[in-house]
Amino acid sequence: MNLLPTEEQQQIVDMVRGFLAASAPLERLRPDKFGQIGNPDAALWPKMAELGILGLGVPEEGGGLGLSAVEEALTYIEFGRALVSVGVLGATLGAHLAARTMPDIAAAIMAGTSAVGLATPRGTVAGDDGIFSGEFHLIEANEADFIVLLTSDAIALFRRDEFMGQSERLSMDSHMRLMRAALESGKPLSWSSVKDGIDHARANLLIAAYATGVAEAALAGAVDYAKVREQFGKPIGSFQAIKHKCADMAIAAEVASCQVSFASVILSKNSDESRFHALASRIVAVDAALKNGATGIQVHGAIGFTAEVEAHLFVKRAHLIDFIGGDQRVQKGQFIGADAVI
Amino acid sequence: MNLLPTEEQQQIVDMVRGFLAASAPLERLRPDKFGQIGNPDAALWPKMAELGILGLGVPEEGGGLGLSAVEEALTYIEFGRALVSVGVLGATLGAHLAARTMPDIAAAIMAGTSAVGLATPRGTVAGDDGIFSGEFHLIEANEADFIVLLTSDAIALFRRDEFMGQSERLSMDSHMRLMRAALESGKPLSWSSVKDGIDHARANLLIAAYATGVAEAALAGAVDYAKVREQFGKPIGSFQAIKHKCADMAIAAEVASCQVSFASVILSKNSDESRFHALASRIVAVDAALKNGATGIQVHGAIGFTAEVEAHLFVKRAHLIDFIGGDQRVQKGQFIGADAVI
Amino acid sequence: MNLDYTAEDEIFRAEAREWLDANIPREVRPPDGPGMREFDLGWQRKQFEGGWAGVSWPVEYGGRGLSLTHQLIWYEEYAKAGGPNAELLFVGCNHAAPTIMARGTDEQKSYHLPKILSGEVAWCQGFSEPNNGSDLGGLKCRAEIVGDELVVNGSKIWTSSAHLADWQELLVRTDPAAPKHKGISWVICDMQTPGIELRPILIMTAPGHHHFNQVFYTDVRIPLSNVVGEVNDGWNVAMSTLGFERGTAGMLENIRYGAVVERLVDMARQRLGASALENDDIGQRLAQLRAEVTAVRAMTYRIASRAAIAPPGSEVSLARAFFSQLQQRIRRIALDIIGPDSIELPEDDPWIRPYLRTYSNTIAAGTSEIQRNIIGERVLGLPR
Amino acid sequence: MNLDYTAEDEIFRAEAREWLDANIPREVRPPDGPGMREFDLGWQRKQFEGGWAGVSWPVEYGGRGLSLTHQLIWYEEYAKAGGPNAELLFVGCNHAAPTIMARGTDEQKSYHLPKILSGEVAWCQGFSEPNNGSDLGGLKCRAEIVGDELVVNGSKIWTSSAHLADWQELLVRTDPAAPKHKGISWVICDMQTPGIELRPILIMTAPGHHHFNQVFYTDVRIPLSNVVGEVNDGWNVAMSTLGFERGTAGMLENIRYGAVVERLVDMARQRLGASALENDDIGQRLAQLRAEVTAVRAMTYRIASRAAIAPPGSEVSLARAFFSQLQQRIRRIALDIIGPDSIELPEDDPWIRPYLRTYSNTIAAGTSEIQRNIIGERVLGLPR
Repeated sequence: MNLLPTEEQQQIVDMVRGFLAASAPLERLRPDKFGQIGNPDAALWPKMAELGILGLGVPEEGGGLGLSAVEEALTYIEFGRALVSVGVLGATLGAHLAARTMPDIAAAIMAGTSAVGLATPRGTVAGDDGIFSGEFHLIEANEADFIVLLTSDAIALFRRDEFMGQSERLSMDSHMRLMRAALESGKPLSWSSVKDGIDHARANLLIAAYATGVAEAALAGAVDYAKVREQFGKPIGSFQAIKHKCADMAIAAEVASCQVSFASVILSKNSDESRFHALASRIVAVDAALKNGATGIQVHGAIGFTAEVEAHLFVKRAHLIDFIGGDQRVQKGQFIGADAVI
Repeated sequence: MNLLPTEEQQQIVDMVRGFLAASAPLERLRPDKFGQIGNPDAALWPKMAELGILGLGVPEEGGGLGLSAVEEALTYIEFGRALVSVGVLGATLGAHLAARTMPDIAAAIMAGTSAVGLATPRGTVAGDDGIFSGEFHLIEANEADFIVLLTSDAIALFRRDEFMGQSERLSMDSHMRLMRAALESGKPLSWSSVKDGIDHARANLLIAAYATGVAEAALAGAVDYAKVREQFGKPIGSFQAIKHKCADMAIAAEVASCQVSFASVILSKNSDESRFHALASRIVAVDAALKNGATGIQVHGAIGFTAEVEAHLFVKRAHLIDFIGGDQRVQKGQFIGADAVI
Repeated sequence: MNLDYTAEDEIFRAEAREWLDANIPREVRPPDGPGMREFDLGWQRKQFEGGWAGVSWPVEYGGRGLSLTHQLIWYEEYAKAGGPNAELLFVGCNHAAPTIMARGTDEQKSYHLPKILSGEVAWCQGFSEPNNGSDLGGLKCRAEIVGDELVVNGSKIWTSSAHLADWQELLVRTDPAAPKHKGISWVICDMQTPGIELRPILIMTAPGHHHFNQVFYTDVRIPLSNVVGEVNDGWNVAMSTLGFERGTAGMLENIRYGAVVERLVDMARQRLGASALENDDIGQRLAQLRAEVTAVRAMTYRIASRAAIAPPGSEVSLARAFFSQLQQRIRRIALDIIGPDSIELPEDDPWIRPYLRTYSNTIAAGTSEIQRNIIGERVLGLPR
Repeated sequence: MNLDYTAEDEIFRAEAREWLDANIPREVRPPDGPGMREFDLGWQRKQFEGGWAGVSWPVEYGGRGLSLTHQLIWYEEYAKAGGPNAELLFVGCNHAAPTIMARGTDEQKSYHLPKILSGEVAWCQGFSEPNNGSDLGGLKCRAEIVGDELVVNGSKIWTSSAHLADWQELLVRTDPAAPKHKGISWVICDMQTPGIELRPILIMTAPGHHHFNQVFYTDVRIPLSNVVGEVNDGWNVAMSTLGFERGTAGMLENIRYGAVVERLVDMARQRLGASALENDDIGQRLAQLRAEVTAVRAMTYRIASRAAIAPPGSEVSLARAFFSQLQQRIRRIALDIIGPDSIELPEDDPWIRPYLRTYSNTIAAGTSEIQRNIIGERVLGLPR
């Protein structure tokens, strides 16, 4: 039993963190690029493909690196810290869904030559047995060939052209592209239900890991600022009002990080408990991202609600991921209905 | 428009406060009297009757002082501050219910010669048109002749012997007496529904006023302690962690007090808005009592969860009044269903 | 206690309602830029001409000289009628004018007050500096007295609409040697004076929206006659203004939020069904918010009742601290009610930008932390 | 990362389960008094005889010398089997013994450790004083060195079960002239020594329940050989014990709380119906608590993983601060689920007293405020 990364796992974390520090520093989202600029990270995909990041958890026989959900989760914490476009979720999940039966598509996704967008329900999703109808949001889908749809009880890979009436919308999170679209008895290339394997749990786990990264980055930004910003002749971090806010952020991030690690090990063993632990990790981690995002702004004071520091980006991204595949309310409804795992 | 007490109203407040300071200081609830001691205030009723307090808001033609819900609410804030036995609610509400049609009973209640207990549902209440069936708790009913039943949609005055199978229970709030009992098609002496007059709204208002007093007293106790208790060489109230907790308690008490005053004026005019404003006052005031009760213990530190200071009494009393006639969950359900009043 | 209005009050209310019905702008208020300036000033002019611009202003300055109760009635009717949130006027009407009334010279009063009231000019505020947000007393923007002029050098920040304003209420340090609260002066600054430069600060609510500015002063010359109150007494002058902001100036906003909650209740009933709402977590939270916003109205009335006796003191921080956090909770629940479409940001979006904007509520004009210090120390008497 | 157990671990787990099944006390634990003492010591003796009392204690002190993972497995099985909360043993096993192991003399070790492990004696703690709760370093209880004895005068407070304990771990000031953390000694005190008097302190959870005491020392003579570590080095000695309490000693309690939440979920399903729970406010809050308590188990595993490399440091305050408030939220929701019968307090009440008791969770062994200072300063590196 060990919930700390192994040396090999730490090397992967360091590699991804180093790559993102060089290629995707948070400054890329600063005001000079402010506005509806779409996916700022599309150029990263081929480089990430080269490093094997897009197929990290796909089995070797499926063309991936053959690592586990543990390494995937660790990587997604880094994606969250750097606010990498959530389009990356499309690639990872799409590669998994394609790998078993459509090796060519999986290969194209993992190579970064086929982009994969995300779809999330705007309301009720109708249909069963792998036929889907309803209204959806498409995220980072404008240049995508494929779409991964996540609902509260299924995950499915579509060709983008299955989605009808695609029309662009502005988004609260200005560093991404958003569309509305619909499925009418849409037939996926591949899909699985929440009861059927761990694809769906993996989606929740990776969202949780990403959210954990957001919570950690919001914390780091707040702490750094509290150490240097002075008021009344001393650093604001010396005042309990600020110090205790930072402590609460640290607690939230630690709670999220521990449960994400725990759930990732459970998933890596293909355990029956995967759904339970993935949902638990999603609930605490999205909560941490939302809370830390909001608290980070307050710790920064007035500069916090400007576009001149990153503080506001975390809370916006936290809201975005909250809604992918169903918000906290939906997830908690699912979770309270799940069987106990003790 | 004036939401401050008039000079006459302030005189009543001062009179009641002075009476309670002399006859019912908080110290009467100290550890030497700790335990299931029942109603510590039964001896107060005759004296309060003498001062006219029990019939304060009953019309003069009904034998009362003919004052309004405003004066009643101000008085109940004082009752809450002194943690007067909640049996007093039975007397006030019982006198109102009896005054219109049963002057002898009303007179006996207001004179303090007939005690009135409270009944509150333990589960669903069946029946309509003034016939009540169900399981109830009886509060301060052991020596009572009458019982006032408060449900979420009705208020009714019974003879105590309508309640069957009365059996004593220990209570979380050790300074009162509790029984279980049942009604099977019980017929009240007098009753009214939530739609019918302001009796029901008055019950919620007086509970809110009492809760406001609890919140204020918990605040006062915490502030007094924070000024004198020293740690690390200075009063704990100088640390933001404690100072801001006290500030939050002050805010909660002020919110409750303002809305109680507002609602009391609305009731005094017999307005259609009475139910809305009484519910609003109950929700914010019980919330303040619960929060301030809990925070007061934390501000006191270790001494706070002993029986050597009063801190714990406030949160216990807050829980008790929360459940009378339906807890916050029930009240909020009622309130969100109510029509808007703007 | 009473909520009664005199017959005269009721007539006033009826007149207000009638005038608002007939005159309230039907066009959408531009969110920014010269169009917004034109809209806000035009609307102020219209209110002035109708006799509604300065209900509680003294008659000698062009107002009606009526009580705070009348002002409250006006705000209530204004909120009910859906009157626009003409923010550009806020500093002039609610900060600068009350300060000039209280401490200004006759020349200052007669020159500025009519212009403010009639919608001829817009004002902005120059209090905060990059290195003093919560610690207003630590401000450094320097003004040397040279002859009969102040020569200002330094910088101010968070100046709303500096690029659209004619005048600025400016706090400068005139005596760097004095204790920090004793060397400050309150000055009227003409925004057209040479040496003033602006840098827009983009905020989180709206890509491209220009609202805040940093203002740089390089040898900006201001006549000494523009000092309000005594030189070096600016801290006391400013405090009276802040008390006003924390007291009655927020009344309109307080009242307006009742309607916001009712819109949310309607939306929730539509989306979830009225009967399902009772024990639903959204229903329960909304009930709490509805009760709290109702209480805010009661708090506003109590503040007005107190203000009829004495000027607002520190106790108004209770309402302000509560309301600023309540606004955040109210705006936050909108996302839960709207659901997935919350990630959109339509041009005419009524919920998401206001939600994001509430992040500034617990920061601007005294952070929640500073408000709690004030409550702890000045209201409850806890030691510093 | 892994949650794998070796074949040897699994054998250990099976043995633990089997032994617990056969030996766990079936009687109800008396809540107080000599009966409780007898119960707790008897149960400790039984565990000792079965070889389960000191799973991770070194073999030389009578333990099994196994890893923290084994200890965790034992706790998990203990919690699953519904093992009693034998609190009287806590100070001896989790405070005094680890301290004596780390800093005691050979004589102290060989005399005390076997007695503690085998359930022969009960210990209590004498750290807090009436005038120092959060500020432990400010303690004043005085011990003068007279010959080869300490002569103690002063008072301690919040001493759980002092009236049932044989020994006390006592912090005294041996050098009043030294800086406040440098004149303290950690002493083993025999509770039968003349000059010790007790005053029971009644607590809010249970009328008549005697749990806490104030302890008065009048010329209490303790052999100098009872000092653990060096004279005047007691602060450092005590800190190692506190680290232990904040680290692994709470594991059993953490694990136990998962089962508490599941009992609440079952109660809520029964009362409200499983399908109605989904969007219900109680269902939503319970889902949150269920996720959080699941995460606490993960935090416990991470602490154990770290402890396998190095002794627990300040970072364990993260889990402790979180868990103490989580317990309050968990116990609080019980009242909402139970509904009106919450105002009762049956003799065998499983919910209300535990709820009231959680008020001490955020105070005892470091208030939430102190925990947050530690996190801010020692984990995050914020300035004092």
